[in-house]
Amino acid sequence: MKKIGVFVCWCGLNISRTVDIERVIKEVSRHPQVVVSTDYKYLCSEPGQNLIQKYVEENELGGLVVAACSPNMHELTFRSVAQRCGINPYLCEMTNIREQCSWVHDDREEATHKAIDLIIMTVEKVLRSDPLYSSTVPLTKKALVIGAGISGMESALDIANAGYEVSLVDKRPYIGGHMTQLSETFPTLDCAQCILTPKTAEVARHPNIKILPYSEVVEIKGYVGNFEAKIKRKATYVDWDKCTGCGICVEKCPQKTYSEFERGLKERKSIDIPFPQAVPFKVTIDKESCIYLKKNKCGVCAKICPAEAVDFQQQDTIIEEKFGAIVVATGFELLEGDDLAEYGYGKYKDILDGMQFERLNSSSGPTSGKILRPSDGKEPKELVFIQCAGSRDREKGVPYCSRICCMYTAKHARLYKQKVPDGQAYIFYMDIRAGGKGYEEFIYRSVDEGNILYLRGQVSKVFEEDGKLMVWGMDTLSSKKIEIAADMVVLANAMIPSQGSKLLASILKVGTDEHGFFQEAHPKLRPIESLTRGVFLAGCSQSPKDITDTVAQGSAAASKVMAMFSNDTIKVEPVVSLVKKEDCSGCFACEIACPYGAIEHEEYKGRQVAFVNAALCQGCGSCTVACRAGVVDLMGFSNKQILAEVEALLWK
Amino acid sequence: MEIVAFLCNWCSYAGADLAGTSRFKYPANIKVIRVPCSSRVNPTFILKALANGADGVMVSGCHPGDCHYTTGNYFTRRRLLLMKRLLEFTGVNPDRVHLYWISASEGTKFAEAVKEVVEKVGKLEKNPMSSIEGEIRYEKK
Amino acid sequence: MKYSYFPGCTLHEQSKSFNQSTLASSSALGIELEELKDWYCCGAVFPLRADDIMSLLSPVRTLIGAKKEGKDLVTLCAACYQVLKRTNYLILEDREKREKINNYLEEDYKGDVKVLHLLEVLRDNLGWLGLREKVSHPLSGLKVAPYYGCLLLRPAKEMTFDHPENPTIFEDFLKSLGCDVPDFPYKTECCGAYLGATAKDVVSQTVYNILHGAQKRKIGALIVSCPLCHYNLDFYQGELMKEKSELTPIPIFYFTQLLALALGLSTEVCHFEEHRIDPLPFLGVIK
Amino acid sequence: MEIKATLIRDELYKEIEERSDQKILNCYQCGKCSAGCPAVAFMSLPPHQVLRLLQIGSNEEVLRANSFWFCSSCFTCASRCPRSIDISKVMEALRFLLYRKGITPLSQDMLDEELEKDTPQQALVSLWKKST
Repeated sequence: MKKIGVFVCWCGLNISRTVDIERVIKEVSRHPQVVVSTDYKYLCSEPGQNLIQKYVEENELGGLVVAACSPNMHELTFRSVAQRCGINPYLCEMTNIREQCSWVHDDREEATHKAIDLIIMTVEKVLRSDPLYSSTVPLTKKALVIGAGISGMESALDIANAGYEVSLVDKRPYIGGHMTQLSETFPTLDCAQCILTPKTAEVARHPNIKILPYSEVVEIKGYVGNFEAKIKRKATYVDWDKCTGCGICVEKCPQKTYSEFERGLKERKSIDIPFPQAVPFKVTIDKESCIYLKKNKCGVCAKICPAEAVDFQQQDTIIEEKFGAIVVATGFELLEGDDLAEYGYGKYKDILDGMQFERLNSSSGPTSGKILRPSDGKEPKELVFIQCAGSRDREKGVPYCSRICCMYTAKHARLYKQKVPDGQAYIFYMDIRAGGKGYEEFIYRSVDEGNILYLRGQVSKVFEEDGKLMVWGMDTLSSKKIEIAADMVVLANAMIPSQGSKLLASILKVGTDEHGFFQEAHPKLRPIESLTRGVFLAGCSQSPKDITDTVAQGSAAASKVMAMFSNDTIKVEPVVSLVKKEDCSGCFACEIACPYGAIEHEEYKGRQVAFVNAALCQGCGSCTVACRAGVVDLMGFSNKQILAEVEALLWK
Repeated sequence: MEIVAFLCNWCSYAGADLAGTSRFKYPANIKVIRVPCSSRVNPTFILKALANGADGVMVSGCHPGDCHYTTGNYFTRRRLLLMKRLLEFTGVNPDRVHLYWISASEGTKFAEAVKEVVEKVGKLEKNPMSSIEGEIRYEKK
Repeated sequence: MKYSYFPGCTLHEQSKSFNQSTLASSSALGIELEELKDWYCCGAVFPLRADDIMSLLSPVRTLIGAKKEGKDLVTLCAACYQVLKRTNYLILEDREKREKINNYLEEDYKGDVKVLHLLEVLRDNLGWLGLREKVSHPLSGLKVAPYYGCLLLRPAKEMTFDHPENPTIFEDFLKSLGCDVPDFPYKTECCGAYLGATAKDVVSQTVYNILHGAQKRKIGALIVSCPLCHYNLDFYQGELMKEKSELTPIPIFYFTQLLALALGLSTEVCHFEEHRIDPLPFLGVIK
Repeated sequence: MEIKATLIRDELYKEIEERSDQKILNCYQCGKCSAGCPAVAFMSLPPHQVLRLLQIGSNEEVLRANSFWFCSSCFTCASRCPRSIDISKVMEALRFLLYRKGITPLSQDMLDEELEKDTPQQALVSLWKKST
């Protein structure tokens, strides 16, 4: 049996106020395997750590129990102390006598008793702990970035600039994401295209970046450091190597269809380049509306193309490649549909969403930047903006705040006033959330310059009457019901995860939150990592955020990838399941329980047995319970360890 | 009264920590064993606890759909349901075992849950196994 | 197609126009409505107080009566439909309340009767195309808008009748009869309901808003499925006409009256004599 | 006005929450209920203010209002409330508190025979149940 040292921390008064530490160390020292039982004011401090080291050396301790705060706080700290003393880190365990004892109980007697019990439990656990060693696996130093919006591009550029190869995938036929659709950006009113196009150009010509537009990730196998991806390149029906982007085909194409880029404010041709600054500047045929692909007629583009680039026979192709790390940057969409029915959204032409209004404002947009009503082309003089359209609504829309609407609505109203000086903008808002550098100032400059009337309340109904849009709202500050006969209404629709996020999450085997955003490993301390090692999150795929934060997170994800790639191998956590193969019957019930596909089949003495791929295993232990024979065990949380804890707790 | 709680590391253990940082008080009868996921809780552990005299067992994991390991808590839910039926069949009051879903942000919920378990288990008779002569804790030095 | 039929007090007594046009057109369409042998007043309003169990007993008794007859239960009056459907929902969703209610009853009720509105029967069993085929006298040329009111639609989670903001079932019905159906945003606004006796001003105002809105859109007539909506829009319209010279008469029909006309049934079943605003001049424009 | 824990969560407040089965503090005062209410013009307090005054403990002021007698239980507020509060149930609870005290908008002479003859039974039953 190993000799155990127990170290009890006072945490100043935090623990010592409620727990009688003197009594604890005395009681605990009666355990036969405990050779050291001592205390210190702050064990996590430098002298505290040195104290532990001194005792280890003097008493040749084989295991450590640190009774202090939560292991979520300092497990790493004390395990590295153990390592420094030459004790395997997994032979050091913490007993939580702060968060789960001294802070939640008032009675000194009860708290002291509980602390003693908890420490004895941990002692019994450590007595049954085995040393565990991290293993290493080789690593493919190549990154896959999914989504080529501003965060994906930022990520890709950073990784590429560090000298690693990147594949940048986007489902659209161009890179740049939603930012390509924006007119100006808050809080500086920088022209979005002007700050974006240098980046798209840089991405496109970077020797380390391979852009894969009009492509989707369809399968991911493998594990951190060694992902095997299948990427589908959707058929564009145009040979992009030949296409020069001259646009003759676009001009001659007789078929019009819905323009996603213009959000329906203008139609586009079936063969099209979405916008003049698109990268790559190549045409794509929309197979849903193309007359030739539907009815085998027309084909005028093929006849006219000087480069003979049109190829109606083109098929989807699959690329297979290995990557060491993945960055998910799949962005957002706006909430649409029946949830916004009371605002007449989708029913009346002059009720627009924020993105449509961006297009109206854009000098390359459907009205060349003039603010005109889609219904009759007239300039709106009374313009109502409705914030929180679907956001913060737990009944119909989404319960969360979409974070950017307060800012862009102020921007919209200000741009409107610049363009229509005799117009009046009204903004229905509930709270102004302008927590960002220069944001609050921006709001008030907008109020000042745009003469915006902010109305504090929500709108209940919008409908058409006498050629106007009747808005019934409330100003709760004056308690007056407000009726505005508006010429145009702009909704700040809630941001939701982009379509296909759920599917991608299941392909990547990472979690999503209840709204479908990708789930970060820890909301405070690990916001960039997903719950699957080697998969990182950036931008609005994780939660609604503005461009500034999106870019920052893109860079942060890149730095995580780069840190990984700076090593030649990758360390694998030893808290994994282990199969005792001589006793395994090969029923593979564990395989069903494993969410990571970590259970593999192995030949052992002429039969198939289960084998845990340690690189894939995340250490949940679900398989250990699924195993009928109990031959799968989890290292670090083994059956004998947990049972020893249970027994020790109930000793009389 | 002794109650053994198995808390998953990611949600419920963190929720219990939050109850601590927020100083929500709850009875001291509860002793926590940390497991990576609620699906690591082998029904054997619960039976062992009851056989050794625990008056109640609490198991808590992430909310369904929010499992850190994607699907672990679904297994827990099914296993515990079955387990409770087994307890009933063997004559053990299934009210000794309580399953909760408590997230890392639900400190209040954790404190309330503990109170609830203590109250419910308190209404049951003392676990008869607890009066059976158990193992000796350890030799006094 | 056989159904149990719950007419409710108003159809049973005052609104012969609604009841008889319903029975006549249903039988013309092969829908057999058999009046429940044993029914009670639904209570007209669904009890909104959490502790009001007593008011639920009478609708539950009616539902038990329907269960005994073993057929789905059809009703028309928006109030009856609301009370029966919400009661059923409560019985299904709220175990505690269910047990409390069943304590007062001779036999347990588990919420297993299906409560249907006649429009749902038309939509799901006949289909709008099927209905169109049965129409012998299309009402083409009539510009009619639906007036849903409140009780059929809200609360949507319990009623599950149609979308609470953008319902379309009445529109589909009217189009099947051959009517011209314009957009009418006031179709889901409240008519003032039972406030006539205690707060007449409210009803006058809401009815004015609805009628004025209809007039602006050149709507010739409105259809309803609620005797109280009918009364407010019809009776108060007569009152309003005395003061507001800008209003032109807009007849208010029960949807089954137009159904009967489109099926070529005799106008007698429509009991137009019950109307305050005479519908006959309007009907003259049928092409 | 003075605010104190004992004042803002008194028995009356608790009774309203219990009888309506709604949590008053859930309201974040967007005013959507009032903006869509068909009778708001007639109410001395718009619905969102009824909830606000209950939140700050001004219960007596709420009971002096006439708003609930103009509420027709049309459920427009309830179906649009982003906080899932069924305001019509709060109104019902308030009506109940008042008619338990004998306060009702109904009076004997309100329904003359003429009116009674024409008014649908549905209206009479509804009115009766909502006012007594």
